[in-house]
Amino acid sequence: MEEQEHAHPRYILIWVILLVLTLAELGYAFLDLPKVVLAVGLVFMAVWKAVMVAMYYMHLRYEPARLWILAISPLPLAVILVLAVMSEFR
Amino acid sequence: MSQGAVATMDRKPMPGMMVYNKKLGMWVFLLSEVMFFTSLIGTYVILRFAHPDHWADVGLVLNVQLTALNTFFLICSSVTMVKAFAAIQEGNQKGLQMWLLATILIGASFVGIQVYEYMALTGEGFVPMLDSYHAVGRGNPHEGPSLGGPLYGATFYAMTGFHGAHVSIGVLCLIFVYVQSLRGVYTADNHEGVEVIGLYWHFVDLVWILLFTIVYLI
Amino acid sequence: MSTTTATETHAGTAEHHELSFVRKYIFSTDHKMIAKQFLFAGLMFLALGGLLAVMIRWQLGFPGRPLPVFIQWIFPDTMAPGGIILPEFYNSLVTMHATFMVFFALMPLMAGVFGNLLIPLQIGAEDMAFPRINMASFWIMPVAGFIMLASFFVEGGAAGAGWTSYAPLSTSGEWTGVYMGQILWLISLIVLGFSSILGALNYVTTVMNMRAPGMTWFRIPLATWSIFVTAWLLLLAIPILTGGLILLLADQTLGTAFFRPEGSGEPLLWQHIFWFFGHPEVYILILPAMGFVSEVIANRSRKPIFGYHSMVIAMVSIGFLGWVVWGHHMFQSGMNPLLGMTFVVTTVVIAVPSAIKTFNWMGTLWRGNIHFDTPLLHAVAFVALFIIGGLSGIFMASAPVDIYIHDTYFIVAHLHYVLVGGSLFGIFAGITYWYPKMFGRMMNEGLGKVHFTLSFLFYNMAFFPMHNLGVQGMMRRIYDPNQYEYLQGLQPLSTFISISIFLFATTQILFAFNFLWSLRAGKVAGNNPWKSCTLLWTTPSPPPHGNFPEMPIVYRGPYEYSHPDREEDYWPQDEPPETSEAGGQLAAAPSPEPVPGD
Amino acid sequence: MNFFWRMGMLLAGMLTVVIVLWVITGPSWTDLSWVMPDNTVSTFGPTLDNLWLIILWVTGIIFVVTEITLLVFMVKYRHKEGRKAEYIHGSNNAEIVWTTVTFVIVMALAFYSKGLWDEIRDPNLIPADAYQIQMLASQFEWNATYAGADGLFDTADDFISRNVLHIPVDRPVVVQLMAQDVIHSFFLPEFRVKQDAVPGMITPVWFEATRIGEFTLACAELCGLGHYTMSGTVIVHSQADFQDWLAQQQAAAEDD
Ligand code: HEA
Ligand code: HEA
Ligand code: CUA
Ligand SMILES: [Cu+2]
Repeated sequence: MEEQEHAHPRYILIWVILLVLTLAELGYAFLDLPKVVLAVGLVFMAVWKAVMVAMYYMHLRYEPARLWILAISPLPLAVILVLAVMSEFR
Repeated sequence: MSQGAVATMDRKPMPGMMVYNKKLGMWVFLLSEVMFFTSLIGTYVILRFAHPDHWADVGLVLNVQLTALNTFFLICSSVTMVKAFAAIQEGNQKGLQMWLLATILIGASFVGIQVYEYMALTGEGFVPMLDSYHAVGRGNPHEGPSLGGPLYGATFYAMTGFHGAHVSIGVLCLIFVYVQSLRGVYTADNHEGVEVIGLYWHFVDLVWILLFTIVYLI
Repeated sequence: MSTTTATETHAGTAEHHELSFVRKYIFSTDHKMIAKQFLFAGLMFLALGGLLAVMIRWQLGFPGRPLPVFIQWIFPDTMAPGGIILPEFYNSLVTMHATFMVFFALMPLMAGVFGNLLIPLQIGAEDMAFPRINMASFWIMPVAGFIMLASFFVEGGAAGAGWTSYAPLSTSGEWTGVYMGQILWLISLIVLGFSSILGALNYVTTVMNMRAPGMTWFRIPLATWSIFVTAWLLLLAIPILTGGLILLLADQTLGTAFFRPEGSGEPLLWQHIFWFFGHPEVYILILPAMGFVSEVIANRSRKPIFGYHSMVIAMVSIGFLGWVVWGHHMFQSGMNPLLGMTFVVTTVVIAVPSAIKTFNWMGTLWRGNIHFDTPLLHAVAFVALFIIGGLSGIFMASAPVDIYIHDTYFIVAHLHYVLVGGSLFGIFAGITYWYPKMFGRMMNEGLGKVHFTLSFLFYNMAFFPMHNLGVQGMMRRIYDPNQYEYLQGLQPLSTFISISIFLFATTQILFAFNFLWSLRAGKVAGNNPWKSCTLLWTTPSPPPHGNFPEMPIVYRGPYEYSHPDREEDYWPQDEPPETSEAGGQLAAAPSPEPVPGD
Repeated sequence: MNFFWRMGMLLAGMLTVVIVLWVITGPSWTDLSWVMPDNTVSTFGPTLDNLWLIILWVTGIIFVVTEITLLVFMVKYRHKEGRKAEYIHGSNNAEIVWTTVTFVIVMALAFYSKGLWDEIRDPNLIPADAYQIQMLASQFEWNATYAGADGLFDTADDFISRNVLHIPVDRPVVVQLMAQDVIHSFFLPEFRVKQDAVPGMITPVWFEATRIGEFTLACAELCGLGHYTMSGTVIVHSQADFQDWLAQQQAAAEDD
């Protein structure tokens, strides 16, 4: 069966990656860098982790394409809202 | 096309999304959760952008070490959750029960630690209320660093509080699934319930990953 | 037709499992019963919202005069001493009128009733994907409604900060004199949000996953399409409101300062959150009506809908565009003026899909064979009035013109043209059209026509002159316009409007009577009184539990009316194509095999 | 007479009623003052009303054409025994035509609006030499603060005018809007000016009076119980009178 084939991504490996990224974030957050650089780096790592969870633990990677298109559909709305309102406080 | 061909036509519904209803339903529900957290996180981002002076430097007010531990817990609970699912996919009911129990315990400790954190923080004057915000900071080494303002407290509790509520609801649902698993409800070909609650659980974990970064680290 | 007979046999089998009264009528999980529950609850709230509106109009038509006859004794001195409506009560009336109408009357009547009734029946499913969640979705609604109603009776009265509840006015009783009422308003809407989300996730899942074989995306009837798009809007917009309401509630009760400037909170942030929800919300309130109207117009003019694909595309694009226009409610709010033009452009672009829909309805009537039944009259009235409401939207969409007409009765006119002329007439079309399927009987045609004609007349007499009030500069949410000298000359017009509304409201008694009377005494409808093509009408009226005897197979689109090669002027979606002798075109009828991509 | 004819007559009757009402309420069709308050008070008035009128023409024509078409279709294609509707699924050409036409019309309106919007609201286009007034809105009054002789705010010679806004004619005025408690909206109907005053923000709004006289100042945003009473007056002085008035107020202010 299709599903069985992919049933077990390397859960433990992903877990290790998540932990390493978390540690990396912790270290990076206390570096003496400009705020923007910090923020961008941290958000990058956080998103990376989030994507890992969605892809492997939530099995999005093994789902039909139509499901993951559905899954990301609200994200543009979130971005539009936040960006537009931020422009309020240039 | 002849009448005969029509008569033997397969009466199966359209393939649709090619996932079963409950799973699709959960995904659709999670999309609405995305929007819910968008409103909270968006509020945070916007208020912080508008009033940076209300935020303290990293680690000055919030206990990053403790929360890092909690983050670790939640990530672990995601692993135990997928393990539980993997077990029942192979028909291993004992494995399912064990991993579920582990998930429940870790999830509950997350909530416990969060409650402890809240008590400690409110004790230090880090509260959401406008009138009584007077964060003292931890260890406060420097001379006069900013300890933030009430928006810091308010957005903090709004985001982490609603996340905590989601974890608690998740734990309750997991307990339900656990009881069902003890009764032997789930088998190698019937484990929709486990997968669906797993999706919810991982989503909550995913939200925490984002929250931890933007609330505690940035 | 073989299907019909098969269905009737099935109706017999449905009697096998007798359900207890409670399981059948109260905690029912059958989508058709839930639709009826929504219908009755929604109509009650509609009547309530209408009563509040009538009181608003009393004050505006006859400012400072005691309410007539016995009505003046109903209200305690905190609301209307001696029958004279107090300013604070007026504010509550306006707020609660809009709240009940929008959240408790129109949303349940559209998505609740017709989402539940139509989706499974039109796509050939036996029920919703999650019947029990569906039941919960209904029962949460009256609970929320009860909380909202209770707020009239607490100290300080019901919420009075407008249905938009702008912060900081709504954040503290200090500003309005309403403490508990505002809190209950927030709680009620938070609770109601769950109802909408649960309903919406059910609709989405059902449409995506439970279509009968052959029911490809482009064979779905437009009513189901419209509710599908609406469900997406609900799903993504309601949580935004819920989040905002929770923060506002915290400002009220905990003393946080998300939206309170004393603590550097941002009042405009609330407006952004509210309207980011609010604009999709107004499309939630009209898209289903557009679906009903498409259905009725195609059927009653016995013609395929004009441009089915572009109708679908238009609805989907209205759904998308609805997300990026919210700023048009905030042109004068102090919002960054540079955002203004962005929102002007996105807003006017919505006129394009709306134009597609309007002209396609007209195209459907064109060269049709129009039967003037009550549903058709309401449907055509919808088109006529939606055009007026939509065109007045164009005035406000132009930001500089909006400077003058913002917060005047021009807006009130616009919103009632789209919401009453549009949505409410759409609902009337829907109810009169699907009533036979729901209850097995027809509504009285003569009474229906009288109700329609009078409603249409009084409706326009009431709301059209409001445009005039608006451009004369009369502000909305004003307890007594005569405070302003330049508005005093408008009092006769206001009185005229009020009298028209009283007539309009009285006319609705005809509808209520017709509705209730026909439940028992209406003509028995039969399976397919309108000779419609959709699967819905292949079932008995009302359909049994489980709807279809066996899963139907769909062979063609939903609007195959007046096909030249057929004697009957309609061609049901599930009628198997004839053998190839019937003509080359027929043999090539779309295959029922699922197409990839579905 | 069949039902639909009666309907048509009702509709026609209704239209007549409306038109008659409009005609008798106002003296003429070209002069807008019968629909709107006099617009010759500020520099924006005529331009803004002009744009309104353009939109009225555009939408008015669309309105008449679409509604009449609807009526004609209803009459012409009404059910007749034995006639069958035509089996038409649509027309790509027609769709393309009305989509593009609508798009072009609304885009034209949008960009036509842009000019006026920028003129009124673009913060960079506020005239530099405009006369500055601070306006603090509170429940339920308008407090206009004038800078006094030194031209600076927050100094001893500032003075406040309550519920009456005095401005000079023919000179741009910037009102810096503030609010003490809740949101109010600064609305001058005759000037075609409206801008919300939001607590915690300072929102500039500028205009130029072109006529001497007394006009209405209204609050257009629901601000609580007394919202409907929150009215004031705008008095437009000649420039000389305005200077006199200023001097007089200053003297009074210094006296206390
Ligand atoms: C069902 C509800 C509904 C619908 C469908 C709409 C549709 C539209 N609305 Fe409306 N609106 C409301 C409900 C609705 N609105 C409510 C409730 C408020 C007030 C909220 C409050 O403050 O309390 C409001 C307020 C409101 C405002 C804010 C005004 C203000 O407060 O100052 C604006 C501004 O742009 C606006 C614009 C529009 C536009 C451009 C459309 C368009 O979608 C209309 C498009 C349709 C057409 C244009 C007609 C058909 C098309 C043709 C015939 C083709 C030819 C047309 C042209 C070439 C122009 N609306
Ligand atoms: C959602 C839709 C909706 C509907 C349907 C209505 C319907 C009506 N509205 Fe309302 N209204 C709003 C939404 C709606 N309104 C909103 C959003 C606002 C803005 C609020 C704000 O400023 O915050 C507003 C504001 C508003 C105002 C402005 C108040 C002010 O600014 O001071 C006025 C004034 O005239 C008014 C009047 C009316 C009238 C007379 C009706 C009439 O059409 C009502 C007629 C209906 C009935 C009389 C009931 C009929 C009953 C049945 C059909 C039931 C039959 C029963 C059974 C079968 C059991 N409304
Ligand atoms: Cu101030 Cu209304
Ligand atoms: Cu809008």
